[in-house]
Amino acid sequence: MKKIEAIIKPYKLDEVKEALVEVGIEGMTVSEVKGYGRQQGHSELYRGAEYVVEFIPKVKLEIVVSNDDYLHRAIDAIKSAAKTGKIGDGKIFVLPVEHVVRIRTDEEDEEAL
Amino acid sequence: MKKIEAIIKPYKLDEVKEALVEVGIEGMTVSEVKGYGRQQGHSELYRGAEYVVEFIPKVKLEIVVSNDDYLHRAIDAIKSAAKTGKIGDGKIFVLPVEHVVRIRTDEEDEEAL
Amino acid sequence: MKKIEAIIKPYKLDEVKEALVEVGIEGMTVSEVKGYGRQQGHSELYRGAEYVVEFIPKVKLEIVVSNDDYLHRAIDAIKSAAKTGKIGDGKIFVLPVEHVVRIRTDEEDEEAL
Amino acid sequence: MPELSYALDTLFALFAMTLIIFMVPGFAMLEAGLVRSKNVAAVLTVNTMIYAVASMFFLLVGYSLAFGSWENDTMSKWAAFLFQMAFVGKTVNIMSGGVSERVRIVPLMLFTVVMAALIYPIAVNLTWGANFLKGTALDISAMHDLAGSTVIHSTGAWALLAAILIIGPRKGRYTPNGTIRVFPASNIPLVVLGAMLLWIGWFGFNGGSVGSISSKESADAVALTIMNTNTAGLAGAIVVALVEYIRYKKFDITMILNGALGGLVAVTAGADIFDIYTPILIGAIGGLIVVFGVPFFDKLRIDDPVGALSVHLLNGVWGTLAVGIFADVSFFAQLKGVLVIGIFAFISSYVVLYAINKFVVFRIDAESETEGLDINECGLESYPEFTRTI
Amino acid sequence: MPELSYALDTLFALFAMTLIIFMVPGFAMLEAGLVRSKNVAAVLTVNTMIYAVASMFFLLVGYSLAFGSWENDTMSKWAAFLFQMAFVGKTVNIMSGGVSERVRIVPLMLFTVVMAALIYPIAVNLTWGANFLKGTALDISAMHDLAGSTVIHSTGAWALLAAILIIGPRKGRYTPNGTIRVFPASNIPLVVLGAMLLWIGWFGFNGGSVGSISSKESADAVALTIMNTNTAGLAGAIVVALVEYIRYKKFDITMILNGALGGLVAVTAGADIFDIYTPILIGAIGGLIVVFGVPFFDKLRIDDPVGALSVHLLNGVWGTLAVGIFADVSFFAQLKGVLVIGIFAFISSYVVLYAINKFVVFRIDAESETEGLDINECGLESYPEFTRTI
Amino acid sequence: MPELSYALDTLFALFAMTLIIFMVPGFAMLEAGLVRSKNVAAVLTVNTMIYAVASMFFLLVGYSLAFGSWENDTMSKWAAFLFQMAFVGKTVNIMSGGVSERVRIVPLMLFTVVMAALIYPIAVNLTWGANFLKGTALDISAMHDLAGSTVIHSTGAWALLAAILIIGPRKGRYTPNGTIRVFPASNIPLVVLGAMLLWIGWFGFNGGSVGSISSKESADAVALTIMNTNTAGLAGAIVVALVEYIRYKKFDITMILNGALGGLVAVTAGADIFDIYTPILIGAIGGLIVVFGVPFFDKLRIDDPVGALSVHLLNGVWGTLAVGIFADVSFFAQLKGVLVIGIFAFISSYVVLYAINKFVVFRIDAESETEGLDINECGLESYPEFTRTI
Ligand SMILES: Nc1ncnc2c1ncn2[C@@H]1O[C@H](COP(=O)(O)OP(=O)(O)O)[C@@H](O)[C@H]1O
Ligand SMILES: Nc1ncnc2c1ncn2[C@@H]1O[C@H](COP(=O)(O)OP(=O)(O)O)[C@@H](O)[C@H]1O
Ligand SMILES: Nc1ncnc2c1ncn2[C@@H]1O[C@H](COP(=O)(O)OP(=O)(O)O)[C@@H](O)[C@H]1O
Repeated sequence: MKKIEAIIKPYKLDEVKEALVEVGIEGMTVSEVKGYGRQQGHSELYRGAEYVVEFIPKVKLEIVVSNDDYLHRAIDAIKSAAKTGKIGDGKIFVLPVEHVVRIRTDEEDEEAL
Repeated sequence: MKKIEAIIKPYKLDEVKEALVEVGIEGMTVSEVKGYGRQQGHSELYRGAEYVVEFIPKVKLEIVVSNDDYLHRAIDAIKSAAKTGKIGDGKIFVLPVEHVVRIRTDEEDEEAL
Repeated sequence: MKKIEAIIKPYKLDEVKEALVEVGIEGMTVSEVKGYGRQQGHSELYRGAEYVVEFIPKVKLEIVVSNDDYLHRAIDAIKSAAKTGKIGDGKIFVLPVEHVVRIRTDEEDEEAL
Repeated sequence: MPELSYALDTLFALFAMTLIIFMVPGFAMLEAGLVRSKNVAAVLTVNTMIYAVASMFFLLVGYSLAFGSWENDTMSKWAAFLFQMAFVGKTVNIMSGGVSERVRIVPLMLFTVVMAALIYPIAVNLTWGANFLKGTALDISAMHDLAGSTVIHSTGAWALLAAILIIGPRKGRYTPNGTIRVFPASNIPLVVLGAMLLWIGWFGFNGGSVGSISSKESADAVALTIMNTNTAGLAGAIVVALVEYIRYKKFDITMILNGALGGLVAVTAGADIFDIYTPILIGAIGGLIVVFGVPFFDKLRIDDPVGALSVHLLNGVWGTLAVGIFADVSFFAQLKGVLVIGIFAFISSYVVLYAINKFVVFRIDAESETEGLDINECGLESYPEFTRTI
Repeated sequence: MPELSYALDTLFALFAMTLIIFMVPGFAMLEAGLVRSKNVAAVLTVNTMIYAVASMFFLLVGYSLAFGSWENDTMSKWAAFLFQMAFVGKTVNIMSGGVSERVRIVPLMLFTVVMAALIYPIAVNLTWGANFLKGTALDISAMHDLAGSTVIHSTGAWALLAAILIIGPRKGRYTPNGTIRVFPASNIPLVVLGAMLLWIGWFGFNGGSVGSISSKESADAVALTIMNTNTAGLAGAIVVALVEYIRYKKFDITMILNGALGGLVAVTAGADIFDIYTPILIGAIGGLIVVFGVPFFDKLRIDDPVGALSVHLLNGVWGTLAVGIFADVSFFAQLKGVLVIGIFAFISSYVVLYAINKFVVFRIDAESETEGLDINECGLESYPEFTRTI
Repeated sequence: MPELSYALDTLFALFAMTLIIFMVPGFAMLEAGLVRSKNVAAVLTVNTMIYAVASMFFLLVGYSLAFGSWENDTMSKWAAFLFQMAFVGKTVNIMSGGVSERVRIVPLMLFTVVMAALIYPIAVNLTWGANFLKGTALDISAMHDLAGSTVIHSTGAWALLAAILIIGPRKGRYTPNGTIRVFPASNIPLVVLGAMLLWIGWFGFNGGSVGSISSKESADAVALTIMNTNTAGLAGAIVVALVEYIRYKKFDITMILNGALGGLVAVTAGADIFDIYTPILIGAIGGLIVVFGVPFFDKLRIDDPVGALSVHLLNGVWGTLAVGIFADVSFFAQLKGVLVIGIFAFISSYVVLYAINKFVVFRIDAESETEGLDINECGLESYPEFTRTI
């Protein structure tokens, strides 16, 4: 089992979610994060002077998948839905998962997903 | 060393925390997330029409434990405290951890937990 | 490739970020979390009575690095910038990462970082 | 110049009425700030609907019941009505604030109808109005209650006490092992804004209750009333701040504001007849009453999220009795008024609440209470874009 | 006592004007609460600048155009000006609210100049002012429009309709597959606060429009006007609450408040001449109009984030016609007024908006709209320290 | 009809006073919006307690010191007192805003006592009051300062300057390498609400300072004063908006509002004697002063989180001098007034602040400043349920 962590642009969330649902991913967890990277933050005004905001709002998606098939489908779905081609589109990280439990049913591992 | 990531219902946090403390877990990190899954979101009103909110508030617990004994105790504690039997109770994921540092003391790995 | 997850005191974020940038880390993702550990929360007032807040605001940094050299540089940078010596300075966790994609360019693994 | 004096008193009544209407957002913001963010819209809806429903039923039924007639020689009868109408919602506001975070809107509205059409008008009838008990043993018209320490504040708060007894505390507030769980106020600026709007509204409430400004005496009485009202609020705030600082080396702003409100309630009965220093004492004691009243009710497991019992009930009683102590008014007449209105308000509210509760239960189901009233009663979230902390 | 009556009417006008100025924060808070948090500062800036720019150009140009002369015998001419000045920004507020979340500030300010210096003054000229069409076929001075159901509310809302037609809906609101995307209000307490400030401002708006309070008759008229104004607001709120509850078993507070505002708009034309029960009907229908108007415009893909077309346009028309139905006023005169002002306001606004749009496009670019107007138009975030939920 | 005129002037004073009291929530909301969310409750507590403490000590001590006697023939003496009492807290509000986010509450309250009981009353005594220096070389009663450009605004702001010199900037604001760190305002709607409440309060502040409305002349003077006051605010806002837009193509709403407030301060000295166009110029320059004043003080590392020095000090001086330029008043008298009050206010404040600071240090410890004043001074969080962003 693998865990996908994808950092994407916030306004892409809806499209990415739909792309994932389309390839059969039925569960995911989302959170609000701030990113630091090559993308330059926008400048803001403060009392008559401009300054640059360094941390940029991003959304982090966490999806645990049971096998490589789902893994690749999910990665492809995220890649195509989240891409704008402009700097700051984000990253996808894949981490190993050793064990999964569904709290409601006590189901484990592949069955819990 | 393992990392437990548990997605639970927000109002279960206090009970789960107490259950974890009882089995000897003394450190954890909590964050607010939104979940997408089988659980249907509630419907809300907007100017005279109903619509369904898809992402549901959840709490994510992160707990790094030093050995399998603690791992199982923690999983059991979470399972029993977070279960309501209704859809949306959430999931527990276990990931491998290779290294831990306690910033204050420079202690490492098991000692840092 | 490795992922560093560091839980630090919120007001240390700027210093830690600068320390990381200095050792060549150019990307990171930050989120707001609450921590439970040895550090006692502050006490607050509620209608003429004091009580203790158990969960303490912390910041979580996530940094994926391509090799052990960067890993150690990053850990050292975090350790020195985040340390105050007082309880609650936080922890650093290292997890394995199997795969990385840069969404914008489709670059993979080391090249995506 | 009767015509100009008529016009001036009409303008005065409209001015006073307008200030009182600022108490509608005042109560709304205060309570919206004090409750948890999942119950904010419900509290706001309740406050809005109380104004709408209570005023409407006072117009249709209550006003005639209270005063017998709409006629008025000294000012426009419409202005006189508006001024009185501005009061009626307050009694229910006091009550609704104290049962917030667990009560459904529909039964609350049913009670609002009864309060505005019957209970409150009868209380007014006995004191400021037609007085259908005139000459009987229960005649309490000798009580001096300028602007309703008893008629408004206690009446609303007795209804609240009845409601809390029937509805019970918020879920999870009193744990089985005896500890009290804390539900901190979600938005402090709203609390402060609300309290300050209430404070300003009080100038209209008490000042306007003098009833006329067009003679030298009445102008002096109005100005003195407003001055004394304000002074008691100042004293209430200062005393609570001192007590809190001595105890905890900290200034709990929600308690300070409750102290100010306590002082304002306490001075409401006699602001027109005190000298300018007495309100300092009355307000200071009003503040102390709040400081000790709030934990007292908590100890009794009477769960009152906004402190309304201490602010409005204890201080309503204190303020009414204070007139009998510090002014040239019979203490006995004051006490009798407090008792008659208290017994009437508590019993009639209890009966009505109990009856409503049989048909449309006040208490929301446990799951909805956990999830929050906003989603379940109003179908929306108050701050949907802000992440809630854990 | 002409001197005292002059003084009293001056004070009355200043009082009424002050209440109307509370509508500036009223509109600002209402709209700031209704839009998404990324557009809050933009909406607040627009509201602030409308007050500044519209008032300034009304002072420099518009007032003379509307009334011909500054002279006044019955009250201070400065007070008379201030009272009228307090109105002008409202027409633009109504318009700006309905195009928020997608419109740039500069072109909106250009339109504000034209509205305050020309369009609105001409509408006033024809109705309450110098009437340069007196005696012509287009003379509409027989229309009874006490405080502007047509002159203010419809005028602003016709401009809004023109603007929406030119500017289009917010990005992503109407999806290609026909569904309507929901953008929930970001801050409900602000919505409630704003609506209540508007409500209070309405007392000054309508009451002050009687023009004098210094005789017995005028004092009665003022008080009756304020009473009727309030009653229609109550009725609007209650009816919407009932409808919503019957439909969904829930109380949508934003619709309830819009219902109250709809009732207030509707009663604005004739609050001085109705008996005290008619406003209940007028306000109730006003509320219903909002309940059905809002989804109606949405179905037409006319995207109006705050419901201003239903509140101000439909109810402005309804309220003006209602005078012809329920009061002793020619229905035809009312209809004629509605049509003349409507056609004038819509066409002139359309032309002006269209022309401005050629030079300084109203619509913000798509990327900035996604990111939010606050960062791109105001250079700051409204709640920079709060995490936005997903 | 002396009786009616007495009544009317009393009502007028009460009306004006009420508007000024709206400045209490006005300052509170403005400052609560401008500071970081961890310091919001502290700022709110300070504002509340300033009102309580300053008003109380003005009642007990200050008023007699300022005016010598409470007697009043033209209106109720209580109304006259209330109107003056409404001013006193403002001087401390001005000062407290500029040292927020780093100052403890207790020493601030001690200073409030001295300001309300001594410093401010002496400034009033010299200008509007008993004038104990009458006939001496320091007699400044020839200065025309209608509502306190110098007496209120400069006095408060000189105290602020003294306080900043003693207390120093907020931690981390000026970095060793010379850059200035930005602490953005945490809640823009509150900033706007607060500024607008202040604006409305200003009508009472300046209008009420005319002192009477019951004759034709005084009614005209009051209305003109309010009109001119408003106009200067409009001009200040517009000029700042233009400058900001030219520089950055963006509208920084916090600066626009500060520009409006700057214009309002500037016109405060002479609003009653200018023609209706002069305030445009005075307000416009007032706005420019803010635009250039704010970065100027920052360059000097004088850390003033709300811009109070530019708004109240620079514009207080400018406004007072402007009377000597644009009205038929001796420029020298104005300058002398500015200097005498300035020197007196700065030195007396500095000495008092310095002395208090020896016993109860103003500055909070560094760790508590980092953690936020809310937790450490008030024992609560202002928005405990909202996640703070990074
Ligand atoms: N090494 C990294 N570790 C963790 N998160 C990263 C890393 N690099 C980038 N990110 C995240 O990805 C986001 C996008 O990265 P950025 O360098 O701005 O653009 P791009 O992905 O197009 O190269 C960042 O805002 C940050 O949240
Ligand atoms: N594959 C997944 N990856 C990550 N998070 C998931 C996944 N599936 C479910 N979740 C999280 O678990 C929560 C509960 O899942 P849900 O399917 O609604 O109910 P249940 O766990 O009872 O089957 C979701 O809201 C989501 O946050
Ligand atoms: N086992 C753990 N798993 C996850 N997070 C932890 C764990 N232990 C501590 N933390 C996080 O680290 C923070 C600091 O830990 P704490 O015990 O208070 O101090 P210290 O790190 O100085 O020993 C906690 O607030 C929590 O967020």
